[in-house]
Amino acid sequence: ARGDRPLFQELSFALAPGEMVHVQGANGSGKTTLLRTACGLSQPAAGEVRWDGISIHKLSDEYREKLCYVGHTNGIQGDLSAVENLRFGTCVGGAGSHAEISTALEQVGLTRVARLPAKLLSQGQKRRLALARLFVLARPLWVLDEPFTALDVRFCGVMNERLAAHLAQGGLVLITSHQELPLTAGGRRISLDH
Amino acid sequence: ARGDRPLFQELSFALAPGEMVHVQGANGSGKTTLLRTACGLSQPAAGEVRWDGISIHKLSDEYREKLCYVGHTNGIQGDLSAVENLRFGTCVGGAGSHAEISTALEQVGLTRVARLPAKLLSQGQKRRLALARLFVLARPLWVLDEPFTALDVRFCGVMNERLAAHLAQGGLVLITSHQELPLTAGGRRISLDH
Amino acid sequence: MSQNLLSTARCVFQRDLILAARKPADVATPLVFFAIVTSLFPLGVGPEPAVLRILAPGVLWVAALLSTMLSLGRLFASDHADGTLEQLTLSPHPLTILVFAKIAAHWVTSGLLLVVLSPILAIQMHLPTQAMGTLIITLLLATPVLSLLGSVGAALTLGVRGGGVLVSLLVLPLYTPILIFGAGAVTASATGLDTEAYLSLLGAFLVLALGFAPWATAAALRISLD
Amino acid sequence: MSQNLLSTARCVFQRDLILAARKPADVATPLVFFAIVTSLFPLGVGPEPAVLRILAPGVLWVAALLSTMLSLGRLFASDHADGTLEQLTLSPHPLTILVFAKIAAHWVTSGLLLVVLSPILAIQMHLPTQAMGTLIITLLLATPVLSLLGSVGAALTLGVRGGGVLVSLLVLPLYTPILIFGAGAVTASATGLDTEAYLSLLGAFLVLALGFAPWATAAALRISLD
Amino acid sequence: MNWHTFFAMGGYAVYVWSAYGFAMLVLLWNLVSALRKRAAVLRMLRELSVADQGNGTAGRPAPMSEVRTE
Amino acid sequence: MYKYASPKNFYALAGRLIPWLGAVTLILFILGLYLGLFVAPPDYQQGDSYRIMFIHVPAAWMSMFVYMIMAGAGLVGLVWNIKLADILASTSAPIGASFTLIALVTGSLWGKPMWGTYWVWDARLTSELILFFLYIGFIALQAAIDEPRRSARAGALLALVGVVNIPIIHYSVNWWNTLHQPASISSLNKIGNPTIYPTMLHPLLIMALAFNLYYFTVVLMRMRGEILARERHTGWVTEIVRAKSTSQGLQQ
Ligand code: HEM
Ligand SMILES: Nc1ncnc2c1ncn2[C@@H]1O[C@H](COP(=O)(O)OP(=O)(O)OP(=O)(O)O)[C@@H](O)[C@H]1O
Ligand SMILES: Nc1ncnc2c1ncn2[C@@H]1O[C@H](COP(=O)(O)OP(=O)(O)OP(=O)(O)O)[C@@H](O)[C@H]1O
Ligand SMILES: [Mg+2]
Ligand SMILES: [Mg+2]
Repeated sequence: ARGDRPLFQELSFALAPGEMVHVQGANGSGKTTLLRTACGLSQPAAGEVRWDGISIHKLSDEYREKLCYVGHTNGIQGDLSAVENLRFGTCVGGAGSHAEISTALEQVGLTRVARLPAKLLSQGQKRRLALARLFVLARPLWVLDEPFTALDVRFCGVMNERLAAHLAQGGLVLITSHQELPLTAGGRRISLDH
Repeated sequence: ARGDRPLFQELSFALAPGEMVHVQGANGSGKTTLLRTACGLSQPAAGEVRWDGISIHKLSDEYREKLCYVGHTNGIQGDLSAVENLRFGTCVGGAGSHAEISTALEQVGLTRVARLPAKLLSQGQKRRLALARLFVLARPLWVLDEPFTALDVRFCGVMNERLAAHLAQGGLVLITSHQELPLTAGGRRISLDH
Repeated sequence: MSQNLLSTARCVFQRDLILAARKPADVATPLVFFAIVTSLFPLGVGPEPAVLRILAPGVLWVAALLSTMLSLGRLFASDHADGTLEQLTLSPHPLTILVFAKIAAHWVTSGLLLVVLSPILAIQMHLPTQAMGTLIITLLLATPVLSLLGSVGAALTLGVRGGGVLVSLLVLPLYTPILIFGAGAVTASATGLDTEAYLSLLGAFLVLALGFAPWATAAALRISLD
Repeated sequence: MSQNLLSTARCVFQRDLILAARKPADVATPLVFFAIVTSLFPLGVGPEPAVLRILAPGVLWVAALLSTMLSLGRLFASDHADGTLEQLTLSPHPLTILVFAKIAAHWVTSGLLLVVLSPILAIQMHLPTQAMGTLIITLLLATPVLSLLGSVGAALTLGVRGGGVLVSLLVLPLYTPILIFGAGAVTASATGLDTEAYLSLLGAFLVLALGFAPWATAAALRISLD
Repeated sequence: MNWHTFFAMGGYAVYVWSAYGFAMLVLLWNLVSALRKRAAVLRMLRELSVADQGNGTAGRPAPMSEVRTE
Repeated sequence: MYKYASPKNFYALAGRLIPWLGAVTLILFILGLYLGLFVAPPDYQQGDSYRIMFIHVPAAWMSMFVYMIMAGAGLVGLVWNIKLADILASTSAPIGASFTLIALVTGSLWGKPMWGTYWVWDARLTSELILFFLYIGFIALQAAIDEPRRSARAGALLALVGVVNIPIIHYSVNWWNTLHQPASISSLNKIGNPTIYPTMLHPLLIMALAFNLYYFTVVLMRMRGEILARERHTGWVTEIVRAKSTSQGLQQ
């Protein structure tokens, strides 16, 4: 619950490997809140989040090893270059060799601005940098809040392919987006609108 | 130019009443920069912006009376309620009776959260509040940077209708958006990609 | 335009007051900071009234300077972060006036309250009672200058990381003359000397700042927004 | 996990140092603030060396407290604004350690430099030379405690408007013991007394803070992010 | 003892009575603000419930901050 | 007893307790004031000024007592995350701050006739002042955070850190004060703890008890208000509201 108002009640769903759940809902329906709760960033007012049947608060570390979250905020420090940002973001996650990082930057098409201080990047460039973390830390569970915000059409396409690939490898995706997603096999929708 | 890298050169276009220009381009192609320059927020490195043939720096005030800008940032103060925010935003613009304001909130569907401190609003709710300014200050020229960010599908529709209406009344619109716009009569596209 | 300049300025002024009222803590904190800093000195220097009496003017004034400086963050930072400032700049009204309204609101919610609080702290610091009046008058004259000068610094450091501290760097040197004459006046009247000259100088500073600061602040804002 | 805890902590530590190097102004400003505040006092109080000598320990220490406090903003604020902090919290490594790395980096870029700067200012304040050593040692012992205690306040006030001043309100009262013993030690050695007891007490504080603060800060961060 | 000497407090009247007066004021203020707080909450809730019946929307409670400020 | 941990029941229970508590508090106040102002004889040293003690000392004691309660409640709220504990902590703060303020003001009003000055940096005074700052910090922090749960937990953590520090602060302030011992203070320590006669002790104790009960009365009242505010989306609150409004309707 946000403030003191319950946002969603008796909402319950499970994610199986290779499955993607697309959380939908009007603005303010509580998608972000739901995702943050799923990561363990916010405590649910009632109920709990389980991973392999165990509450994520019991297996705090092990759970966080499985998960990569990209939220509304990009987690980018404006005074570090793109590379440095990505290196830090991944090394905190506990992975990321130089090679992996530069390939990831390649994949999100930021090689040209890789050395520019991140604050000079445009909205969409920042967003791409944030998403690059996903590719470096190969985590099973992706939690993505509006990953397509400010992305141009071309890169939206790229992103969709990556999602499909990740699912194909048996990854799990929990995602919110106001745009329609090309729901691949194992895609599922949840709506928070009442 | 941003930093020391020129973003767009010999770019030139004119807006006639009832016309909408949709600035397109990849992330970082300079859309925001262009729009800010058009408002007079940033100085162009070369060239100038004219209104009725007169440079906007000569007729600073008169120009600003003609214009309403909604940028990446919403211009919303989190500790004021939605109403108060809108009232301030419009009164700074130099217009806005209580009636107009409440109708505008009605139109963007925020009446129910109108008294909630704006910081508690979700991304999209904030965006709507920012756009409400357009409806209160009936200005001829609208400059919109990614107005559809975080808006849910329903309200995107509403917004499109409003745009059409505005154009129909002979308004001018300068807009960036990565989503396709239903280009009504007098719609035009400019691409900043080379 | 459906509204004239003054009513807009008033609406900016009121809005900032409302914001302050929404968050009384924000207003109270610089005051408490004022109190805490003053109380730190006896702890550092020792409780002997004789010593404290000598310190009192200096300590009170430095504390006032610092707390005003810390309250400067409130002036533009949040408006800049959320884009309100862009809207102000795009207003058809001259930015200088709107800025002036903001500064006035800031003074009412910081400097004015400092003046009210100061006597109590003066007692704690064993400031001689005959100097009390001078302390209040000088603060009344000087705190607006602090807000005005401060606003320029605040505007220049907008969006600059670590701006909060940077401001202090920019403005504290500008504050020194005020400190010298303000504290000087209080010391003088504590030792029974005449304070005419000090007060008239502080008045002169006030006039200067009133004419000059809002304009400079507006310019600085345009620069930081480009 | 392809990397162990220590290397991650080191990478956090280095990253904050790099950031500091990128923005030397951020690092310099608290120092300059330290310098300015100390230099304000002769202006406010008057230049008599006799008086200044008495004030020196107190003033230097209060100034050190204040400037550390101002530098606390740098600790988490920007990481919180841009979401880096969420990523830290979601790291598989214990947050307490990562936080500790950040605090260490903060100390290196604030407290340590204060220590280096202090002798110069001490001379300005006519601090007797035999007290100089004590000043440096006490600062070396105490500034880490300031960073550690401060981090709790900084974490609690994350993203809260007016946080900058609020921090000072929360931590300054907690700083008083350090101020008392730090300044006390310097005064003692200035008057040729023994400082053993003071130093051992400051050491005890340091140990306490080391064990307790990072944990509290981590808890505070989780609370602020919820 | 007569009332006059009582109020004189052996010459300490100013201090004693201002002390007692101040204490009483503060204690009373606490009492009153407690009462007003609860009254304000009830008033606001009533308004809200009325408003909801008015526009038929599901009741969205107003935020804490509004309750706090009175 | 345990069932009163639910806000609903607690609200009802508090409603029933408050009148009685209030009555007893009032009686104790009247009795204490009567004994303190009329019965107790003037002090041989301080004359009548010592009568300030009857409010000063209880206030000073309560100022510490309430902080302990605050921290305790905070801990409970933090660990077992019980709403009532959070509410108790946040509602206690302003009352505790008030007691501290009373202790400070009455104390300095006492100090003027005793030491000839309103304020001396005596150890007790100083640590009381710091305690006041700690209270303000707690209140400011909670006021600055809108989301109830975050504000409660942040406040609790701060209160705990404060509790850990209070003894240290108290001790160091004493040390600091004994270091440089101005004349005025040593004379206070004589006056400060007069050989106290039963005629003076009884009203003091009664007033202390009265202050204590006053705290509990007011905190219960505040808690009821806060409970309503936080539980307002629950059924039982809307019930209460409807009842109130209808009764009002009848009055009009
Ligand atoms: C601003 C001024 C003062 C403050 C903040 C203050 C604070 C306190 C505090 C915190 C206590 C409780 C101490 C404890 O229970 O351990 C106390 C008790 C007491 N104070 Fe004060 N005090 C002040 C002035 C005075 C003065 C001027 C006198 C008498 C001349 C005085 C006489 C006493 C006495 C007799 C007690 C009770 C004895 C005891 O509990 O140790 N106080 N005061
Ligand atoms: N800290 C808070 N306190 C109270 N209410 C909050 C808080 N944060 C968010 N809310 C409310 O919770 C609701 C859900 O917010 P959330 O950000 O999860 O919506 P969302 O589904 O992400 O919307 P969007 O699609 O616009 O991002 C919103 O109505 C918002 O007003
Ligand atoms: N202050 C600056 N200094 C130097 N370069 C900058 C600055 N601000 C932006 N840039 C660069 O200018 C380019 C254009 O930025 P801009 O924000 O206009 O892009 P955009 O078209 O709005 O992209 P998006 O669609 O992601 O919003 C980007 O490459 C960015 O890196
Ligand atoms: Mg969202
Ligand atoms: Mg853009």
